[in-house]
Amino acid sequence: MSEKEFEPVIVGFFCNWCTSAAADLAGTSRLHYPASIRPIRVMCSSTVDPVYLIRALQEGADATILGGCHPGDCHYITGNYKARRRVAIVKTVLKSLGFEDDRVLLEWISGSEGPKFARVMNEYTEYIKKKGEADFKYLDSLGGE
Amino acid sequence: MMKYTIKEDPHNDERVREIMEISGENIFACYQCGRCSSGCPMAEFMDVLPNQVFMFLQEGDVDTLLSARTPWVCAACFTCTVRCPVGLDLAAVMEALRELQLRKNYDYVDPYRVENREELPPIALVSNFRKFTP
Amino acid sequence: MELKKIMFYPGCTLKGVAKNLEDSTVESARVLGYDFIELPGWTCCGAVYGLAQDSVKFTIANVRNLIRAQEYAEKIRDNRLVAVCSMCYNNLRRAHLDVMKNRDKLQTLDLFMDEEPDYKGEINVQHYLTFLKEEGFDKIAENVKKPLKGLKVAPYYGCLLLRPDEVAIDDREDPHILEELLEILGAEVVDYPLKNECCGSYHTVDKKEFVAERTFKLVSVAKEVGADIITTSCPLCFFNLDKRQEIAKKKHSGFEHMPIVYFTQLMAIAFGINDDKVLHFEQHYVSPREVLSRWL
Amino acid sequence: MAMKRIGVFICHCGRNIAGTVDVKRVAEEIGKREDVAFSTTYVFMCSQPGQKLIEDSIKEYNLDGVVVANCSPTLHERTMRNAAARAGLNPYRVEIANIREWAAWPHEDNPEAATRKAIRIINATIEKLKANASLEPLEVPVIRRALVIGGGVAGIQAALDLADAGIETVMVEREPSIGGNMFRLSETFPTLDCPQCILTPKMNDVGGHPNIKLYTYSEIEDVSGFMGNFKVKIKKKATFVDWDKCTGCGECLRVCPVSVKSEYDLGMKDRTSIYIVNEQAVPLKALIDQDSCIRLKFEKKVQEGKIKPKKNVKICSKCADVCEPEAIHFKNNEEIVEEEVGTIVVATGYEVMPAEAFPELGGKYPDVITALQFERLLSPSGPTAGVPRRPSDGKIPKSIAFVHCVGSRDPQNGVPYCSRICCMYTIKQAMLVKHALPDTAVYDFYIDIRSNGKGYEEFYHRAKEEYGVNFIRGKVSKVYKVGDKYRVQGVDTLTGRIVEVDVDMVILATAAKGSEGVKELAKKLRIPYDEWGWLKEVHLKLKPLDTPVGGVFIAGAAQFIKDITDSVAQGSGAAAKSLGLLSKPQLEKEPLLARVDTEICAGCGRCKDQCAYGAITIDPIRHVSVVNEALCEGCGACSANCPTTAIQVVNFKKGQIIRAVDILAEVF
Amino acid sequence: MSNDMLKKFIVDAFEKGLIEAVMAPAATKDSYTYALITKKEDVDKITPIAPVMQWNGADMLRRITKLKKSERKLLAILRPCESRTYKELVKFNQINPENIIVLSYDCPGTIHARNFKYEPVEPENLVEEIKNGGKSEKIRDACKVCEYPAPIPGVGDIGLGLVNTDPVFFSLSDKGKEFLGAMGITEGERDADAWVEEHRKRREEWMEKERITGGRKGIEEFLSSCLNCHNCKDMCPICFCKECFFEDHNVFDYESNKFYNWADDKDGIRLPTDRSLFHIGRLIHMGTSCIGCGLCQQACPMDIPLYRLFGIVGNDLQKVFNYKPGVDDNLPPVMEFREDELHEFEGLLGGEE
Repeated sequence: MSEKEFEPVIVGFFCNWCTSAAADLAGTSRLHYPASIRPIRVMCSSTVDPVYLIRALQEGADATILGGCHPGDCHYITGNYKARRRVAIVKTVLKSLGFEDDRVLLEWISGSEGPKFARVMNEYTEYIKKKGEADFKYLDSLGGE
Repeated sequence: MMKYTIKEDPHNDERVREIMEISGENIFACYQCGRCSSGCPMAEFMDVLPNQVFMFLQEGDVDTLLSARTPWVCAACFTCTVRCPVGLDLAAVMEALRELQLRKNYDYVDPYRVENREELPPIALVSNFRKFTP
Repeated sequence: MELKKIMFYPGCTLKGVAKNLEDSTVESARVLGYDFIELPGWTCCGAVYGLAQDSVKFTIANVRNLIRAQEYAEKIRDNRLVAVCSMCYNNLRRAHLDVMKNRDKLQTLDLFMDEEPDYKGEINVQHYLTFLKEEGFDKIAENVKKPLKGLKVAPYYGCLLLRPDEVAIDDREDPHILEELLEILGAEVVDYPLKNECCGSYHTVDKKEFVAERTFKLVSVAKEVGADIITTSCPLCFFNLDKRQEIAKKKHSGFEHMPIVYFTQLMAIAFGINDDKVLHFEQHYVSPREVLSRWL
Repeated sequence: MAMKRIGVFICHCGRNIAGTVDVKRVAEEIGKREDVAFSTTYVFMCSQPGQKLIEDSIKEYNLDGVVVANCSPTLHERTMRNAAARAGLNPYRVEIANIREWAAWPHEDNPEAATRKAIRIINATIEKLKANASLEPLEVPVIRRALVIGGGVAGIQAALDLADAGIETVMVEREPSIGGNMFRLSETFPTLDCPQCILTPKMNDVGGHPNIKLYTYSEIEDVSGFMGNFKVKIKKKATFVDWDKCTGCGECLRVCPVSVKSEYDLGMKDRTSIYIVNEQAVPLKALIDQDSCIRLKFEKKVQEGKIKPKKNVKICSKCADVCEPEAIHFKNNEEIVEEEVGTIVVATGYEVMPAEAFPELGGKYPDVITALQFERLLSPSGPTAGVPRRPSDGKIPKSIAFVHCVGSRDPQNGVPYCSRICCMYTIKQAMLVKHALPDTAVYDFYIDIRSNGKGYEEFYHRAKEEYGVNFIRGKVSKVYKVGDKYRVQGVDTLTGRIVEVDVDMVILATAAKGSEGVKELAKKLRIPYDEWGWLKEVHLKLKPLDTPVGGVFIAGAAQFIKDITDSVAQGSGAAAKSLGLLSKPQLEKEPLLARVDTEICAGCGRCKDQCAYGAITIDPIRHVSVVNEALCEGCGACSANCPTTAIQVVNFKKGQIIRAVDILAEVF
Repeated sequence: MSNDMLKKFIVDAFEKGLIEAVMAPAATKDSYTYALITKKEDVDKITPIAPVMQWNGADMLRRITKLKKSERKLLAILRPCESRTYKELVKFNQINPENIIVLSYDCPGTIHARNFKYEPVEPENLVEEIKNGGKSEKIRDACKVCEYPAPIPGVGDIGLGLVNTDPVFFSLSDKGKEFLGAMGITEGERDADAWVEEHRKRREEWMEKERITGGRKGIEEFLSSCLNCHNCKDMCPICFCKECFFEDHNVFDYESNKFYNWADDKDGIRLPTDRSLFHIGRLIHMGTSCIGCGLCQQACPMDIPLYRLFGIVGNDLQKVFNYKPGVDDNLPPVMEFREDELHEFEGLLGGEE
């Protein structure tokens, strides 16, 4: 692991109506971003149980992104506000226990923001690359030092 | 009247960028509504109208502005700033144009040639010298 | 009656050509029960505020003034610093807001002034008008002895009381605070549409013809809307509107002089003060004596 | 039961996918899975032969699930599901793995990474698919009635189209008469028709249509229910007049001693306290404004105990005295009625910012008015019979200045957008002024002329060339009164000169916003809106009339400022959309909805408050959550807030997502 | 003394017809359990202020009233932490408060149930200690650093003051006011502020000192002896789920290859795999409503000081939402949201771009 250049694993939960559409648009526009982004489409950012984020981190992800519609633009009216509360809870718990809370990223990316999608993916990958592997992914394992 | 050849993308022009940095304003946001000029109390004494200043900058023609009277006529009254629809602080851009000169030790006013100094309010003198002489 | 001590920032101009403003301010305040104490150790406000993002040199003098005020505020237990000159007010208030918004800048400044205590950001810079309004205009009404009934006044704010937005003492396009005050003094306020237009400012030093043109316009319109007199709060506006009438008159034959007074002078007169040591009409180019004769 | 015989179909999409992703390798890798019975690639899965390949394979390999790895599911999910259905496989057993937009294209610079990512996405999709349930679309019964909110031109058009198609239609209008803003207009660009001539027939059609039930002077109180089955409470505001008896004769108006500003005339004219909106009102009925009526004000004070009535004092009842049919009863006849409808068209229109919002442009002066107010002065049926006069003194203006973009395109002081209709109506008004007063000078201060409609640019040129309107390019910064005149301080940005002109009147083309109160209405309907009060469509281009709430459509300026042409088109469009739904005896609904496992649910209500649609209730007897499937939109907000697995969205169950996440997150 | 007085109060209430049942602790051989009595003759069987808290009394009320409101007028004697739990569980629809009167008192704290078994303490001794504003060293951690040792206005109905005073009653709600009125009791006052303040100071210091830090290493070491028995969850009154998410076999059963992959990738894994995740997951699900009764810690067979985990992280979470579970009248953070809030959790470095 250490000999190779560190390629972070980032799981992205993208809402169907905005951020998934932005990811589609980024692809259609041939905007490049690292393959470390591993996307899953969910109907709404509010559909993401905080346990999914924690689960992804424990399974091996170095970071997670939750992408939703801009405040006020949610297809389901208020889903993104609910998602924000959940992210606040996850981040607070992580921070409170001495884990890095910036391993969870909440971003509002609308369907028309393909370039923003690519930019966020690039910047966040770069950011996580600099930080290195996540402590959390080795929770309850023997390795990871 | 005149022909101006754009030689490079004004967005890459170093001096345009410097002006944006000193003023903290994105001069490319201007869409030429003209409200700055129509409200400017000093506009009738200017050789380049405030809105035109932005067009010159957007075309990368800083030279014309550096030799223009306009930045020195601006009284920094902020009428344009508060009325600009896109929220540009024009007064700061004018200041940036002056600063560009002043930082090259360019003298615009000679304090020793001011007439009737004693009758003038000190704030007028201080403002005048601070704006104009480095 | 025990006078309440209030910190007062006079500024350079009030110490010289605007003695009329200083004395009428301090005297009118005294009538209302305030002892305006000159801020100890004040220095020049710098007159114009620096707009370059990358420079702190225009902020430093004002932060030093604010530190002076901070020290004195503890003594008198009142953190208000009152200025009456629009430029001084504008500079001090903007310096305060600027460093409060931009803590890095404040840190840099604190480093510059390592011999000084740090500015804590608790000084409330107020213009005299705001101060009066906050204290309650009814106090003024109680002290009016000679209502200025029949005097048609054009209130003139100029720029620096209203712009930029963060320091505006009232609505920038349609302010009313001066009108309210003048009405309490009994004056008849005319709707003066150019009340927030610039007088030409410091260009009076090297471009006096431009300023004279502004004066011509501002005074002519005041006349057109029926004013007898223009009232202002800024010594530079005052100078331009008053003294530059000389050139205006030379250039425009039909131009008629109009006296300019500070609102504080009108307050003093309405309070029954008729003392040249307070009013200093000798400092006016266009004498207001005739227009005001009924109340003097 | 988890699926065991899955087929995976990897699309080349020409070279779009195969040019980057090694599709053969992907098919091989995926084919190694125990649960994959068949995997293959094809050049275009969405083509007829591609679909045939899927159909044949389902039959041949007896597949119980299908993953198609191709482009975004927004494009071909339906295609593939239909193909599977033709082969007898439940369409909900088909999932799309998006390896084009999400792998091939963004990583075209790194084929190896793109290939590995494609494999991972497909694997994750298979994990999710494995626990998918077979589903049938839900069937929802339909009430074959429609509601149109707003009686402007868009609403009128929608209601007439619906009613003509045989749908019983309820129309609710806030004002006492329908007609909306269009009815206030003088003439319309670019044809110069008069709305009183072209709109009144439509208004009368609405008023007399056997299929239209009209509630004017009424507002929506509450909306419940769902697509096909809405229950709407409508508040009929108090008119103090029995409209069944009122003949609209107008006798009462002649005797009423009170005079107040007319709302219909936007303050350009006075009306009496008992009033009929205008002569062509539909319905043509009188009503009393309780805030100004002497009698009602008196009665209110007595009721509040502020005054004691003296005996033998006659309080004004002049209107009632002359009313032959005895319609005026002074009784508060406010009433809530309920209607059941299947679809709702929201056509609430727009309003403009008031002139007073712009003091620097002289908004406080009586002769500086909004363009909409000026429409009344230009209207032949208006207070000045179409010849504009100054509101201050009734003088005929010798010069008029128009100012464009007042508050529009001005995020700092107004709204960021272009209000779209101002250029054209200003040009029209300038022309009408020249028509009525050929000697009056007209100055039109504009920033850009936006004339992008059929016949619009030609109309602009007519104004310039034939009518002698003076166009000056530059925004006015200040308007002030000097003597009897208004000084307009402008600029000509083309010549680079400051321009000043003294005029008798100034017309401000102020920015348009969504109608007042529309946000509250939107909340009741659970449809989104923006900060300026425009209702949000589902897709600006492809679904401009749809809202996220099934069965609720928007039309006309409620969505964004529109001219009459577009409003009418949208009215018809929304009617057609409604008809589409109402033409079916049953509505089909996507069955991907929340379901409750009553064995696990503890009835804590954490899901209930998360539901933006009010679809969840707690059964008081069993003490568990219950989902109203007709209301549920399947967002899953409830499920994510449930601390356990009691409420989950079908085919998006927590176990499914976590298994997919496991694949996505693994490092190897 | 205090217990006798309370018993008298209860008998009185029975006689006046104000109550038809009482739920309060009753002694067992080695401990105290909750008991439900319906006759005034049975009052002697209970010990209203008990030195042990085996269960959270609110959890018992949940069992009685979850499906249907209390059929009889029930007086529940609850510690302040239990009455906060009661209020929180009402919000979660787990308790129907109708027909219930809650009485709570200045709580002397409780002894760890296991310690009590071997080293019993008389309830009156604990009460005596707080009468002078002190507190026994023997009581549980959670009690030592209790944020609300005294009855809280708006939480429960009747308060009994014991600190710095002879016992006094006061009302905490309108219902309580009415009740005391009907009992003919004049409401009293007592000054417990300093006593409460002392707890809170101790609490802050404790939280600072006992915080689990260090991320993975910290939490792994802290939980190193965890048996995964889920007793902590079973005793937690806020974990009222019928089936815990982390026990859902549909979600957490895996085929063997998954385990080997993990072991390959992470250089060996500990089994069972969901030990830490269970606790972190529980914090995420319920931390915002953690009352801090500390029963998780008491229930741990391996003596893991779990209150350090749930109490402190719960407190951090509650601060984010400015919410005091069981005290605030508004809904728990997991049940509502606002449009304009929590912007610091958006984006890369928090806040808008």
